[in-house]
Amino acid sequence: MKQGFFEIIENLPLAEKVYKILLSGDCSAITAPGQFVNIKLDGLYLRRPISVCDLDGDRLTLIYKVVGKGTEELSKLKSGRLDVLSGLGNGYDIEKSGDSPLLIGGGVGVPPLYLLAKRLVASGKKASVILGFNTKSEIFYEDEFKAIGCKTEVTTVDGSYGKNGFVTAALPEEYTHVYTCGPEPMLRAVYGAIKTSGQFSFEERMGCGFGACMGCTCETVAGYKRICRDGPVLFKEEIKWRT
Amino acid sequence: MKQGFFEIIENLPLAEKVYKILLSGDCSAITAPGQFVNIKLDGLYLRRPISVCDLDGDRLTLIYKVVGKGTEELSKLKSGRLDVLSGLGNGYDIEKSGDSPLLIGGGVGVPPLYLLAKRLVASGKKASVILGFNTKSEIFYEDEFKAIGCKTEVTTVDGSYGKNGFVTAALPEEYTHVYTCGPEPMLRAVYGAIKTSGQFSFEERMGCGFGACMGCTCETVAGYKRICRDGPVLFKEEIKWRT
Amino acid sequence: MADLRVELCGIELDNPIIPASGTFGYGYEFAELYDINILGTFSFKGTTREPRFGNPTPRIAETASGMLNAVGLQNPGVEKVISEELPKMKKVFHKKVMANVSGFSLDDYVYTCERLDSCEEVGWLEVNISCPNVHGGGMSFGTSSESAAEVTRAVKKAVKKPVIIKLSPNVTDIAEIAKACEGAGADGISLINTLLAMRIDLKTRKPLLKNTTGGLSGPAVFPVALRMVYQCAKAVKIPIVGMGGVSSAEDVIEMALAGATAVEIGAENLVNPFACRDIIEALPAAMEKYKIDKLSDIIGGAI
Amino acid sequence: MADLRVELCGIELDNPIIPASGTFGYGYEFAELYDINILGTFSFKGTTREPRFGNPTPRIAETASGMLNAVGLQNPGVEKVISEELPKMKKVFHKKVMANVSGFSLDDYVYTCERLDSCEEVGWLEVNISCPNVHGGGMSFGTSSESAAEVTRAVKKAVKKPVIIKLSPNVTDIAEIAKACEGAGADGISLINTLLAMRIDLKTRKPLLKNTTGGLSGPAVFPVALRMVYQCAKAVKIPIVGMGGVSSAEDVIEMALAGATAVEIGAENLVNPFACRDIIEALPAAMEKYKIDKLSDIIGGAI
Repeated sequence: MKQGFFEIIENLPLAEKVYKILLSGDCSAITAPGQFVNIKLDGLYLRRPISVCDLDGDRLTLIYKVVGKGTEELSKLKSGRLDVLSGLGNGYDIEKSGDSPLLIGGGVGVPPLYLLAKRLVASGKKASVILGFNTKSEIFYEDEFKAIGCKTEVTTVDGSYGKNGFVTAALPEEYTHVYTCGPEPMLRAVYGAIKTSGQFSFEERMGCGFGACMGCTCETVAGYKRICRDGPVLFKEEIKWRT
Repeated sequence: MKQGFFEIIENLPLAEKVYKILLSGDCSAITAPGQFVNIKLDGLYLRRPISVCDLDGDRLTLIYKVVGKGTEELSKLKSGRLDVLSGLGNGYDIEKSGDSPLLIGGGVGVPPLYLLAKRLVASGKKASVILGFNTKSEIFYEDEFKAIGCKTEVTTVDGSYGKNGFVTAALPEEYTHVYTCGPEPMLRAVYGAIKTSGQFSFEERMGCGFGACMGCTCETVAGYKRICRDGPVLFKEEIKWRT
Repeated sequence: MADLRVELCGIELDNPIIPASGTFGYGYEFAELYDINILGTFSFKGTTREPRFGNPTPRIAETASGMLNAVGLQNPGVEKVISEELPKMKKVFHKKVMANVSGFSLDDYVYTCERLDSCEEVGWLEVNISCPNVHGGGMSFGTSSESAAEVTRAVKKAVKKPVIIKLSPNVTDIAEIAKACEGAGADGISLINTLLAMRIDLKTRKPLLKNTTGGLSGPAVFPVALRMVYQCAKAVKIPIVGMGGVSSAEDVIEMALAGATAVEIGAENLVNPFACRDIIEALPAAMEKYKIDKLSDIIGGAI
Repeated sequence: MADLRVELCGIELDNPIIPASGTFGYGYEFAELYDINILGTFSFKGTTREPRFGNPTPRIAETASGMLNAVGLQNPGVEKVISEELPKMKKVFHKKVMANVSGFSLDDYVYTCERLDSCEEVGWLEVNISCPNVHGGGMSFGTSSESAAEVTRAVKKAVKKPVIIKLSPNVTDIAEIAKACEGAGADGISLINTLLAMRIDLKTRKPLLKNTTGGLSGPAVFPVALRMVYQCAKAVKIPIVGMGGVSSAEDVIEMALAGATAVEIGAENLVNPFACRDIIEALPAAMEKYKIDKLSDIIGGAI
């Protein structure tokens, strides 16, 4: 973890209520795809955690959806610097991927899979991707995943684009490992549907984002884990769904 | 009173810890010299009252000293808009001036006297001015008062410039009425030293600045008065000094 | 079209927005800025039997997302309020107004309430047993169930108009006090008054307020106020007027969900003189966003 | 050169800055960021007799200038704390540490305090009788003078190390409870714990926290904390550890003037992990600005 200031290079709408912000700063603390950063915004007390979408030298790309005050404030910033805690969370373990990993993202759960896909492709893996959205207007990054050579399938709940239904409707026959991120109902569905091992990235309201406050603890097979520090990524075998 | 947004045109240091900010906006609510505006600043709950120094069409000049969080924040703003309540307080009554009024200002009590002096001169009065400061580095606006044709005397407590001592050390023989603004000890000294009628501008911690909260009430011979609305200017005869 | 109407102790309000006592004077200053008849009603400056200057200045200090005040019930006394202020107020406000009353003895409360009960422009009596800024009175009545009930009973016996008891948050169990007031015949309760607090001037090393302590209000206290409204709403059946740091239409809806039938706006009026107008104008859109047709439908919805 | 040293219950601190329990874990996370041996000491995560998961999530919500938490005393239980956490902690922190203890019965408090009293790295026992987020325990001990004194007396009888009782602000008269603890033998008191509060989610129309209510902390509560420290400082002679929304060196000085011998920093650690380091580094300049040579000289200076 590092605290530092990042320059806003651009901050533009990407899809309905979804923005892409490009930052420049010291990214050296970010060691794995699936990690997140925690951003301080003027007038708001707690920082806002956002997962890392892409990384290139000192360039950091984040994609976020406007869901409340914090993300709304962030979407208005077009320049200046942000106070950022970077390199938070465990991130995905790419060693476990096998030869043909499957990446499944839902809505704003899609972004962290992009850096993961790049890393997997770079290490010679045949990564295929399923991107799930509610409707056509919310879709983003389909082309980006294709551009790095991933077989990419899009599903929409209302059938307005791609395959009609949930991400689980698009599961291929063969894959060696699953990496997924999205809303909990989707994670549960994926958990029930996949035949292989996998890594699941969870969301929870956080206090600090670095493991100090125990605000985001969940129960796992391996004991209590802090989503912000011991997570956000849990292995399939560890997961204990709350009833 | 009017609420509106003012553009910051410039905001520059004028003397030690003293800044001059030039704003552009709807000044129509400002009807008399000695009135003040109340400014909202990001991250601070209460507005900050600052007296009007000069007025020219839609151009509003304020001079303020950095004494706390609010004025410190204000001093950092070099552009953008400010949420301003304008036209607050009663202001000075120029009708009562007589032919040769005397204006006495101390420190940041000097600014409101400038617009007053301009108005008096414009209406053909022979206004003379005494400006009191602690030391040379704090002096401002001596030339501005001279430029509009006021006989201007500067006093410094430490004698580093002008007449050595307090403003009362520079009282002339003849004057028809006194207008004054400054720290309470100075006002008390002036009250005791002058031989004519006068108008005194008071300072008090305010809640709203427009008479709603009774946060700044003082006792006067004429009953309770709200410094923010019934004041900040009181006639000499009204004043009841707190013991 | 969103329906903002609520009923407070038998009187219908066009909307639940009520400027809180001590932040709206007698309405004149605000009537210069907008037509205050758009308000549900307003609670005028706290009235006592005798005229009061209140506390020496400084009476105001700033805090994070809030402010302290120690005005100390400055007012011209009930007779002048009736003979001078109410007639002037009538010219700018044509709805029933809420009369806020404070006292230093049972007699004070009874006398002042009786006098204001006789004014036809008064719709409700808001009995303040929670002012933290006066000595030997005010809050001391609001910090025990017994004395709170005693004041309620005495006032109720003396007046015909609905009596709303304004409670203090500076207590261990506000719901217990709310129940005591209900048991003693209160028609409603309003809460929270300010939280007792202070600031110290680092330069002088003395309290910033001449009164040493003052009452904290503003957005800082909203979550405490919300919790207390929720606790009281679970404890009593009489209507609750929620207040404490409300500064937006969303806050009003949150207060309603916690159990507030109407909502008073306090400190925000001092920072933004148009606050109540802005909130009333913003409410329909906010209600639509959260799929609320009738505000009265969601009162206590989170309980 | 400014002298930051203060003495807390017979142990000298290099400076008065103490990260508050529940905002600093056992120090490891922060030790990765800076050498935590610059701290006066720190109060580690609240410890109970048995392991606790705490409350279900969401446990955190945001408010104006503050936050709510309802963690509910998650901890591995006193035996694991002693066998696993303290040895790890010893590697990164070499001063005496403050052990924060909670319980659900007198026995719990006594047992857990006895166990931690035997650990040589523990300098003080901070007995939390004010946790608002657990049921049947915690705060209920801190809301009456009798039970507060009872816990104090029982723990004091069982341990040798100085006992600091952590008080709840959710009471009518905190000074009375402080006095009761002093009378029962407390070596010091710390305050304030969090203010009981809540937020409601407008979308779901349910409380944001799964626990319904939570504890409010952050700059929003500072003026309330300061008032309570001031009231307690006037009421007792034992040292006071002041906390509640402290976020700057100026706040620390203000707390000292109100009567705090040492100052705990809570929520600010979560927003700025370097908060305590930054405050310690800023204190000398702030003291010079306000003409303070020895911090210990101004404790209670505003009283």
